Amino acid sequence: MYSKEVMDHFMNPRNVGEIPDADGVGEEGNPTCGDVMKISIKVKDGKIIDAKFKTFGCGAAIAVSSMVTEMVKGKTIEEALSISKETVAEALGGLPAQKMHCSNLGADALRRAIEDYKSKQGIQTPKAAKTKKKKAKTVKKTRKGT
Amino acid sequence: MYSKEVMDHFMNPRNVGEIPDADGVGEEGNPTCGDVMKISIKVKDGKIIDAKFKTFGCGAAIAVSSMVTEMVKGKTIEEALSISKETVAEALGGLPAQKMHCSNLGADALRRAIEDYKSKQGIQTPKAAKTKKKKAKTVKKTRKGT
Amino acid sequence: MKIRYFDHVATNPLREEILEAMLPYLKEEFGNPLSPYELGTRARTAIEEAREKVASLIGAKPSAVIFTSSGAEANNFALRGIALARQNKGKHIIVSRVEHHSVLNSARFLEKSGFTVTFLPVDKHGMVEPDTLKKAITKETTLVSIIHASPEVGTIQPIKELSAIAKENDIIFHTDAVASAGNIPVDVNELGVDLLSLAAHQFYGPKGAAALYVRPGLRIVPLIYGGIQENGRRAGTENVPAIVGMGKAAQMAKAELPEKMKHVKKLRDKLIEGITKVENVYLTGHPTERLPGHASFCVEFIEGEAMLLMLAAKGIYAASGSACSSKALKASPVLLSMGIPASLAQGSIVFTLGSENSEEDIDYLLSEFPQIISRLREISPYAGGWGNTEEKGQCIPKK
Amino acid sequence: MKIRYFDHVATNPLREEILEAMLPYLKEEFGNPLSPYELGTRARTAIEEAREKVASLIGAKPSAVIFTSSGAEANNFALRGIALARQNKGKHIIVSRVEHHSVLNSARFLEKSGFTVTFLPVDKHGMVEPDTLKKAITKETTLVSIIHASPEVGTIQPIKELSAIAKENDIIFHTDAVASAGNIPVDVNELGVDLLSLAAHQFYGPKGAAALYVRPGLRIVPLIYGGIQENGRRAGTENVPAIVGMGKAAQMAKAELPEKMKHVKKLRDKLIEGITKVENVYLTGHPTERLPGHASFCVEFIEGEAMLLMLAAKGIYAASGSACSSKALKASPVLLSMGIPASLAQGSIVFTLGSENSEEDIDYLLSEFPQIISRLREISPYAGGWGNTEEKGQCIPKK
Ligand SMILES: Cc1ncc(COP(=O)(O)O)c(C=O)c1O
Ligand SMILES: Cc1ncc(COP(=O)(O)O)c(C=O)c1O
Repeated sequence: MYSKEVMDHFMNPRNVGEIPDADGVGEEGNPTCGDVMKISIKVKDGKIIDAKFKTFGCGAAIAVSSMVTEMVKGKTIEEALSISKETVAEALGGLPAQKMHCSNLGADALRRAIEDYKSKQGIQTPKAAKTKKKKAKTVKKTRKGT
Repeated sequence: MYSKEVMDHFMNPRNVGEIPDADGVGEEGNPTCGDVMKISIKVKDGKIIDAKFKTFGCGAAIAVSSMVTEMVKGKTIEEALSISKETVAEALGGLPAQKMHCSNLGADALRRAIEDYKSKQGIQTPKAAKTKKKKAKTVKKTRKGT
Repeated sequence: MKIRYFDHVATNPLREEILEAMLPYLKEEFGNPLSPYELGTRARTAIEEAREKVASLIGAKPSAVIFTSSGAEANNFALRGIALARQNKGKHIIVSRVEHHSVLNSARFLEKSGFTVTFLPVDKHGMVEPDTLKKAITKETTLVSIIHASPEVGTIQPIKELSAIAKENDIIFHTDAVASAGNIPVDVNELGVDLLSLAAHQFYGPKGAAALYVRPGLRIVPLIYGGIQENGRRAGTENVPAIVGMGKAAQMAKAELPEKMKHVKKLRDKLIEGITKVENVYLTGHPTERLPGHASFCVEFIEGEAMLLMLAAKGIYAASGSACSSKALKASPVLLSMGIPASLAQGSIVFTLGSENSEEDIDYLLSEFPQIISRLREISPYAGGWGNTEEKGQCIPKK
Repeated sequence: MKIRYFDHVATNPLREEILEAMLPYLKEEFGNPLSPYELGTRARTAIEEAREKVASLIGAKPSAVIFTSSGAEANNFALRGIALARQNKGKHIIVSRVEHHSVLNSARFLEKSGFTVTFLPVDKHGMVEPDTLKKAITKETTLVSIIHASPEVGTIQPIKELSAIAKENDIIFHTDAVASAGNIPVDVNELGVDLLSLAAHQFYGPKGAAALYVRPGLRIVPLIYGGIQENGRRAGTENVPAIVGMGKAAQMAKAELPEKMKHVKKLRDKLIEGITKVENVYLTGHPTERLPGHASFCVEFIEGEAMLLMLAAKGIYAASGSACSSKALKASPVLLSMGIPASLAQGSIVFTLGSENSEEDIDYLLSEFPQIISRLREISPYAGGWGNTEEKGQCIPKK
């Protein structure tokens, strides 16, 4: 069902935890629906130098969180904002179609963390205050026949 | 599906044919429904001394005809009239339930032959003019589960 | 005694290679395809692979194939599922008089549920004339279902023409291809159909696996509700081994089709030629537009079940549409609807050939069958003719 | 890696002896049971023998058993077949909220077709209280369907009491015994039911064979129309091998039931005791009135599918009612209807045991599972509790 990369990030998740003196914290999801992701970031000179996550959710949700925190490290804030559901899924070698939207909240949680960081810094981001909700255009690996 | 006796009487039917100078001839059934039996009898001193049949129909119909002509030989007219669907079926080791009524016309054809004989003899049988239609009470061997 | 099986339209033996393909799923690969662990996902993969193979046999997309448990279920699903899904557009459906019971009786059920059904007549070959269909269409018509090939008389319907008429009128078209799929080329796009039923046991696959093709995008109401198997369109734990077997059977049938058709057609032609030499034996169905392995006759003055029994005693297995040979005790409505008199219909006998039949089988049949006919005619009161009251012309089914 | 299969409620492996019994019907005994020659009559006999065995498992007359292709089909058949057959008497039916999807969705289909449906609530153990049923009955009620045992929480319903209430009110009673038949004693007369569904793959039989018991004399409208198979009540060429397998499975299940129950109950008790030692792990379903091999829990602060994956990585196969583990992406309605908060329901995990499980399997599970819980809780943001906004009391399913 899951790709090798998903299973690897699920079984050996990277960056589990919380950054005690985080510069930004973001949460997305609701436990009554199944998945919640909490991401904390550390920013230095406009670059994300550390990211950690805590996730309540299925294998895909945990793998997505792990992958997002890996992808984001070393990126500038602007670069980090370009991370989307699709790029995360792609980096994971694809996600089952049904998991694409419900468990793939990493990019959203990250965006919230960045917003949090910006607002703490007093940076104005009128648009970013609302999490962009784009419809996915491509789902790379879907289960056949469904 | 069929008992050994049915198969024997079907594969090796007794008394096939027509008695050229028959004393009575009876026919029952309709080819559009599947089964027709024609029985001719030769009577001497109130006893049926010969019986022959011709049948259009299924295995059960042919076996029934064969059995009826066998059963009737040597019987008096009165004895012959006591032959019923049930006694024929019994003598054949049972008939499948579904064949019990549609293909078991031997006794009826025989009765018609006897009526024919009687009317030729000028014997009055006010009741017998109408073939008795009794509902079968017992069907010895039926297919299980149906 | 050697058995000569000439009843491939009743069912087929399961080919050894197909059983081999099924066996793992009857043993260690027993997982439920919905289970998330590997035992389950392997079962799911096996089903999806089978779906591709079945789809490929009929030129369809895999996602358009819904597995069912039998051809009858596929037909019920098609008729009721489409009639219900489209009942707001109209409540009239059209089927032919030569459909399988599963179509006829589904149509009758719909009739009881408030739908109007037209039962289309056929010509003496059992063929639906396109004009007849055209005339039957009303503004209310939502569905037409015409059998592809008749299991009883082998006639192949002009589905392409018929489906085109439906399409022109924006009507959904279903064909019951249970007797044809795997036996002649069946391509949903060639035929222009929206739905098509097929069953594995008709092409050397297992019993318990069949399928309904539903054109992508077409909404259909489920027949069996429940979980999300078959994309929510047909619930129930999947019969994985049987589905895998159907996949393998479809793959083999596709690969071997031209050869099989050639083989059975040759045998069939010999069989027809040999048997029709006997007096008062008539071929039923279309003389040319028929299944290549299908030879069906009416033998006058004798009855089908008696023929079957005598044939069986010689190791020859065949079928009949006579009243006595049907468990429902009714002569085949297909034969009657073709105008064959009821008395003649009693003499129905059907031989359907398969890959494993040989020329020697046919020789044997041709050497035995004429004797059987003679013997039964000796017993028959009609050997000299139906007589005054039973002339052929008058034996039209009463009712 | 050694696999420990704890998902017997999903499906069971096919026992070797059962496959052996089926094999002739997958090979030389391929006849269609309707065919009049011996190949056909042997198939028919095999089906009727299987029918006797299945009937014997549930204390029924053979003629009351109708074979279907799945438990889901049996449930659809029961609900729709009875609702339609009795629609002149009334158009109200009653089912519980803890039914299988095949019952729930059949009921919803009937709702769309003009019937009224009452979905009975259950208590915290998933049990229907007889009083609740009594109150739901109206003059219009024709059918009550209550599951015998829940595949999700193992709870066994007081069917005897519930069916008695139906009987008093002249209402037909159906029970879905798919998860119980073959696993605990199931006797149609003991239970007092008019209809009962069971499926072979739940007691080591094959997929593709299931049955509906219909009390003799009770009229039911077919779900699958067509020929005269199953006495005209369920059309389609019979899946002979699967039916034979179901017969054998029923026979074996009956013979081995006491021993099996004892065996799995012992393992289950050990499993429950071991797992509930972990903090914030709750048994779901009834503590005593439950299937002997059924152990189901909610593990707080973590999610079921993640548990399943980690268990599977250790060779342990189990099930979950969490939203993410269901292909429909909804948390089990059964858990929610028992009042379990939606967030807690995400932590659902279900172990169902079978004859082939050993004590060593349980030891292994108990040694591995607590670590898996810890690991996932380490990753979970809720390890310390649901927090203010997510207090258990507030996580009642919105909707
Ligand atoms: C209680 C219950 N009813 C019905 C079903 C459906 O049976 P099947 O999977 O054979 O369609 C199941 C499936 O496990 C079940 O547990
Ligand atoms: C044309 C046709 N339709 C439907 C069916 C029913 O298929 P099944 O026997 O798989 O239910 C048959 C059976 O042979 C058939 O020949």
